[in-house]
Amino acid sequence: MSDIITLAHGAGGRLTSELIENVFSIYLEKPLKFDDAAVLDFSGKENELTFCTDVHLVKPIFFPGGNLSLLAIYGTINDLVAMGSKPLYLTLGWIIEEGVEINLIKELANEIKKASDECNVKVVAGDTKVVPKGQGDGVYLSVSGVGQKKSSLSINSRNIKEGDIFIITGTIADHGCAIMLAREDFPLKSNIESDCACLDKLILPAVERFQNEIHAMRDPTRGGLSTVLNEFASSSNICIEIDEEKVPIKDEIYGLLDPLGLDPFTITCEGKMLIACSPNIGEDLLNMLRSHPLGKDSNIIGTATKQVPGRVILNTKIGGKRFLDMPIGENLPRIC
Amino acid sequence: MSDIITLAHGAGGRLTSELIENVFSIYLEKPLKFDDAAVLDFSGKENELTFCTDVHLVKPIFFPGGNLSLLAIYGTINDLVAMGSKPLYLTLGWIIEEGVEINLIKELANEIKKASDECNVKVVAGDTKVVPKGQGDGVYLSVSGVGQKKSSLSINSRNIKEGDIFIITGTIADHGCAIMLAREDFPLKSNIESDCACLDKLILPAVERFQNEIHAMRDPTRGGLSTVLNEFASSSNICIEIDEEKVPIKDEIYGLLDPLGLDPFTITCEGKMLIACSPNIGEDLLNMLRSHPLGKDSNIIGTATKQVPGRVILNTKIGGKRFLDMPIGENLPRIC
Amino acid sequence: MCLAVPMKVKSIENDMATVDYMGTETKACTAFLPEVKVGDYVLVHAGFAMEVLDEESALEALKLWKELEELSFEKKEPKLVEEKSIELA
Amino acid sequence: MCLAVPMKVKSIENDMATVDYMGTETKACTAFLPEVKVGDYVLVHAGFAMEVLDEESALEALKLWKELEELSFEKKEPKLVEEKSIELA
Amino acid sequence: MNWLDEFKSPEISQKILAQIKEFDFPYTFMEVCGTHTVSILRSGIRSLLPKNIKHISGPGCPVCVTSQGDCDLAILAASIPNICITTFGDMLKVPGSKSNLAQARSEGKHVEVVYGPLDALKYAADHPETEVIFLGIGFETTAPTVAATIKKAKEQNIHNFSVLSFHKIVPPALDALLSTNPKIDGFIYPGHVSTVIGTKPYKDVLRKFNKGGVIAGFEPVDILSAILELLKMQKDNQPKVVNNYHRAVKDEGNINAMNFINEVFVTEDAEWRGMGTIPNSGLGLRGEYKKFCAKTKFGLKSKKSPDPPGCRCGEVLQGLIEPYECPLFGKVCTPIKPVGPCMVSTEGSCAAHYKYGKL
Amino acid sequence: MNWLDEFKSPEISQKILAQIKEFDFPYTFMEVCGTHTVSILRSGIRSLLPKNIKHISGPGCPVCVTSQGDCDLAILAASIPNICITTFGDMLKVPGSKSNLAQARSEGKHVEVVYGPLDALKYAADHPETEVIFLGIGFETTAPTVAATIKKAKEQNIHNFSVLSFHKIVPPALDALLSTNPKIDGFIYPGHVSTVIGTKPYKDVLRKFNKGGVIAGFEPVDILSAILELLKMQKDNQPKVVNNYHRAVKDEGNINAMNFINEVFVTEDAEWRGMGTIPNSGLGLRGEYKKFCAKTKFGLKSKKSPDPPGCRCGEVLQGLIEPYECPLFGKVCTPIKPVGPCMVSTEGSCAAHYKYGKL
Ligand code: SF4
Ligand code: SF4
Ligand SMILES: [Mg+2]
Ligand SMILES: [Mg+2]
Ligand SMILES: [Mg+2]
Ligand SMILES: [Mg+2]
Ligand SMILES: [Mg+2]
Ligand SMILES: [Mg+2]
Ligand SMILES: [Mg+2]
Ligand SMILES: [Mg+2]
Ligand SMILES: [Mg+2]
Ligand SMILES: [Mg+2]
Repeated sequence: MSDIITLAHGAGGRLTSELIENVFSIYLEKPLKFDDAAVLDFSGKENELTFCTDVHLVKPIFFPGGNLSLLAIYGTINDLVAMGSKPLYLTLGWIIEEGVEINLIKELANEIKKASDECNVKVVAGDTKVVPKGQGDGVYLSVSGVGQKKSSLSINSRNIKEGDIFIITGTIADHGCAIMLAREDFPLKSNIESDCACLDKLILPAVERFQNEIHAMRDPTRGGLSTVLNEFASSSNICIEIDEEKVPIKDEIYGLLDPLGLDPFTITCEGKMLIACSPNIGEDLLNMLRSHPLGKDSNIIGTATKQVPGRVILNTKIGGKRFLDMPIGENLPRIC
Repeated sequence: MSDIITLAHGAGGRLTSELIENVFSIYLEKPLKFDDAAVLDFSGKENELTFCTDVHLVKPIFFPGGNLSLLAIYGTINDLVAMGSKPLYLTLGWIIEEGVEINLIKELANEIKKASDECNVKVVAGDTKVVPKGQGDGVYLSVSGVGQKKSSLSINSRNIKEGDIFIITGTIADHGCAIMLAREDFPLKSNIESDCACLDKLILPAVERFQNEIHAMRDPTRGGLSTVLNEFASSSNICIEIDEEKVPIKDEIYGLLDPLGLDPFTITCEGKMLIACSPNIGEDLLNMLRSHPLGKDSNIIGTATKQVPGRVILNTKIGGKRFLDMPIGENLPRIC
Repeated sequence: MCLAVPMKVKSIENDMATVDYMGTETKACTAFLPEVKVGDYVLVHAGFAMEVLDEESALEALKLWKELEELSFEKKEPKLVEEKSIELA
Repeated sequence: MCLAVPMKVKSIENDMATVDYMGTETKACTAFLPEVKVGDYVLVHAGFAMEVLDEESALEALKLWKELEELSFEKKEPKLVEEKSIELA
Repeated sequence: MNWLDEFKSPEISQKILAQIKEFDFPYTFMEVCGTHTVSILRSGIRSLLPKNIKHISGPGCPVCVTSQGDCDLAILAASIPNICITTFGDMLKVPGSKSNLAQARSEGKHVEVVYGPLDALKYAADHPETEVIFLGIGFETTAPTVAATIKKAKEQNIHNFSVLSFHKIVPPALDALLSTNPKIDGFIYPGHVSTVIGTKPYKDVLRKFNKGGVIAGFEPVDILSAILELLKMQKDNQPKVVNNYHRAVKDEGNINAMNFINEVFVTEDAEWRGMGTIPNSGLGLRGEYKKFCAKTKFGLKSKKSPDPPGCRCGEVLQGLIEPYECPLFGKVCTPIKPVGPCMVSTEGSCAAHYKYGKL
Repeated sequence: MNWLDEFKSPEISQKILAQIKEFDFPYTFMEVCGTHTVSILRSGIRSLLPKNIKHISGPGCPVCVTSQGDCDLAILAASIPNICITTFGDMLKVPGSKSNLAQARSEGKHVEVVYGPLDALKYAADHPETEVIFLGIGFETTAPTVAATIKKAKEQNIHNFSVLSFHKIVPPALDALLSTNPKIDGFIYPGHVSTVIGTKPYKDVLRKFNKGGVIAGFEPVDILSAILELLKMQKDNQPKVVNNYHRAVKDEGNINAMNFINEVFVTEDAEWRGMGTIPNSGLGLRGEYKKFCAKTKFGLKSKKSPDPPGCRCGEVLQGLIEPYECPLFGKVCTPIKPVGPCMVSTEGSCAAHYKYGKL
């Protein structure tokens, strides 16, 4: 098989990681691949900057629970928030396929306005490119963000310690399921909506209160919760043990994924944060998160141990154990 | 004609401006559209940050004088430099079409490494998306950059004063011509190479030396020199008078453009800076620029006057005058 | 070998049934089950209803297992076996 | 009405000439100019050579204009006419 | 709790497991069915079994045993102008000798993922200008759905639809597997195949090879109780065929579904990845349905394409070696570039060892 | 300096201009040719002329006078399945009644920009499975190139190539223009059309309307000297036809090129944007070449589609009104959404007034 890019390289799992490691690492400053935003060194200051970028594509562009603009803005906000930083400024890069209706662009611009107001960020620059018909797919949106964090905070994926507990701020797999369902030719129906949300108001007060007791954060997106857990385990070289029954998953999610043979741990979320923190703040943090509407389903789902460093172990509902691995490529429905 | 996006909306001229004004302005913080990077307010500091983004597409991906990676990195560097800021950090967003050879991505990554080393910037974060075959065109690259500038500097497009002179740092229209020639089915042949270059080493020492005597800078890219001149005239509400015979244009450029009926003022450059500065530093700045290989063809090409505020007037070679306008859309070869 | 889930029949029109599984609704062809009726649970595979599930025999089986000698049951903590994940090239 | 540039004939093969204009090379069909030869300047339009340019008559014309009465010539600075760019809706 | 959910019950599972642990003799079982494999691994059953019980994942799923040659044929079909290949999603990654369908799609071939054969037929009806080929993958559970679809195509006069039939049937494969005298004490039989074929084929196996097995469902309680049944029959030294999935499997199977198979298909020899040619283990189109056969319609011929040298899937499947004893394991053969069916299946023995180690 | 470059000389231009300024009577001239218009505006000649000399841009280029109906027809042709429209780039933006070719392309129609008709023919030869239509736009300069291409298509048996001929010829348009008694004192005649047709048609105009003109090249020296010639003949009250582009235009034109036109085309009535139908001013395909006629081949018929109400192009072209006197100017009619040919042409009278004001 010759080495070409396939959709699997963009699915956020194993092949995406390999692409970063084998190809992009040549120009990447540090092994930053497992963090959502870079922390920029502006020496001698009380505050540091964070800086991140994401490219967003979603089909359909409007879907139950959200749209491309919200996804793009919230996604970047969440990446900055995951570093414990306050999002401040955004830039946008539009890639529009020739033939798109300007009204669609207007609607998307309105949604950007709404989202950036909601998150109190300023969109300060942008760029627009139009690609010929058949060389795009409606609209792609690239969003970069700059945030500010206290220099004293050190929240990152290499910072997880044995004994740390893991909190997920709500149900997983909602977004990926909503998108599948929204596809025109999809033969299953369900009422699942995307969980697409910005997490600044949920997370930043907790960071303010618990400071360095929070060790790492990441919003699971492409590749699902299992990808983020594996990245954490690998970056901090710890074992993560997760209790399957504690992970909040809606019945409807099983209702959709079981017939397709898909695993909810590998499906995209868009408004959840995975938090690794000291066990001693666990309950307080949990209560704080649960008191916010976006965090009402928060749960402690696991612990950092020494069992098999670098790997994630799932304690299954019937009391078994298995490794929870990253997905290898696209999530394809199975017959078997 | 219904309102849909056409290639003309992405060509950098009049329709691009209209899209920004009529659609994107709703979420843009200030009328930033005429600056290459945003200046970020981190109050109480001696230094300010600059922040910008650009999406890059070019076909073919490797062309005489450059490639997509150089174009993307240099382009962002130049946008930061145009604000008088020192480029520091970059993020990359890849949009790769399914089926692209990984070797191509490796080559591009190598070129990114080369370019970022050359410019002393760090690539600190990134994102990769793969789009299905037929929904992209090889590789699109979105690059965002953060730079640092002295708060005391105020270089921007609203800052041009009557009497200011305009310097272009070299020949125009080279890149656009090189790209046309590199297209597979193009029936004309010429040896024109792209001028694709990063301008930090040419420009930043001049900023350091002349400080606020430099009033505005912009690297003319899509839409050519005429677009930047018009943006300057409009932002500063001055008239710009340009002497056609002083604008450096290679004979080969006329050789290519005359048969196509195209105007070099509307054709893309990729390694040139247009500088507006006080007349009193004109000669010194010119000499400084000419002493650098990238600025050897620098020339003073015009002056800011009161004639027709907001417009650009070209003094033609035979001594006539005409308005120099922005191109309206794509540059299409003419039969007439 | 063949992924199939038990779905509840909501309605039937000709040889197509509307079926539901935990909030997910889809269509299943009933060509193999002429006797199927609304309210039945059917095993759905590749868009076809393969068999009607027999509640009675299920309950019977469950009863058997539930009554398994409690005495011999002692919840043992599952342990990781010693071997680490094997080394990969 | 019809964009055409004078290009120099570098070579001819059958009815296709290779022509050059300030470093730009292209092909032009010579179907209308059976007498054309290498070294000629031809007017090229839409990929065809339309006519051979006559240097002699060009030089003659130029000579005439260059000899125009010097006395009546006084370089006047071109001036902008008063009207501003008209108001647009 | 719905009665169906009780089969997922941790409490009942633990009760059965406690019983399983009462048995201390060494025992090796194989589940024939890939869906069982997935279930055993995902639910963590494998980690719960005492060490004296050894588990071998069987030939996996119909997708994974599709031979390199057949995959090559599907890719070749995809390159016929104006063709759309419709397929179940899990076929996309199954490797041919040089490529797979995902890569073919990357290269611009038209490949659509469908959720069942009727969706493929609908696609053909909606795109009359395109020739739609459905990849007929599957055992006796899937074959009747494809047969029914072909009958509908005939009734509805949809001429731009055809099937590239790689269907396989289970009993000849069991026969082939057992003929090599594998180190397997008993089988967990495929619940959904059995829904169609009933219990008779396993009774034939019992008679011929004196090996027993349990037909099982796919929930933890189903699988654990099946293992318990296997242990009991071993202890009694009394191999049997037990239908532990009574709620879904009748002794006679689903006669209607079998009739669909028999009307549309006829058995033929078939090539299994890692197991070679097994006589009469495949299904080709019969008589009047041949016009829906993509091979006939487009003059396609399967080329034999042997598994790469070194692949020891046959031995892995027979319980003779562990995956890591294969020289290709983890080097030439990984889940990203799988070779044999044990790695092709995301939950096959080799893939499971690669991903999950021996947890 | 090459002798060709001397025609760009600022010094010679200034000398001629000084002579022009010696004439103080009011004079209105029109250049017939759009390429002259571009040259006059780009070089700044317009701003250099004394106020007593008024300049009117003529009907412009063949692209801009293509009627709405013909543009609609091209767009209609683009929507035939499996069609590729090949065209000169400047046709893309010319508006039909609802759309233009650029928009059609945006909507997924196959439109390729070519640099000449031979490129279109090559495209057809390279894509035998696609029907390639070339948009035959152009006056007597371009028509022979298309004629020669059609002859090649015939010789080479390229059957998937055809031409949608919107070609027009100049003399009937001059006749139509002069018949309305425009406020024009003399013409600058199109240099490259004249290369083909020679000087005779202008002598006919002189005889019939007693209007003179100068055939001119396209460099500043060419144009300024032509204006000087016009002024001289006005002063002498002696209208003439002057060939000021002797280096490229022979009295008899290019007989070979004319023969190509006459072999392949036949005149027919044609619709001009802003000017209405002009008898015998268009070129259709003749006899044995009809099989290369896209209208015949695909059963396409031009529908008359009148210019939008309010367009006063006709009067602008006749020098009767200034562009800004048109009620549509700058409101309904802008360079981004042009209505009449004077705005369609990027350098037409209306577009020039919009973009450059009266500089
Ligand atoms: S490692 Fe690969 S080649 Fe070896 S037995 Fe397993 S599947 Fe076959
Ligand atoms: S403004 Fe437009 S409509 Fe009016 S005369 Fe000019 S081109 Fe015609
Ligand atoms: Mg990111
Ligand atoms: Mg993100
Ligand atoms: Mg830009
Ligand atoms: Mg598309
Ligand atoms: Mg993230
Ligand atoms: Mg930018
Ligand atoms: Mg830029
Ligand atoms: Mg990302
Ligand atoms: Mg493409
Ligand atoms: Mg710029």
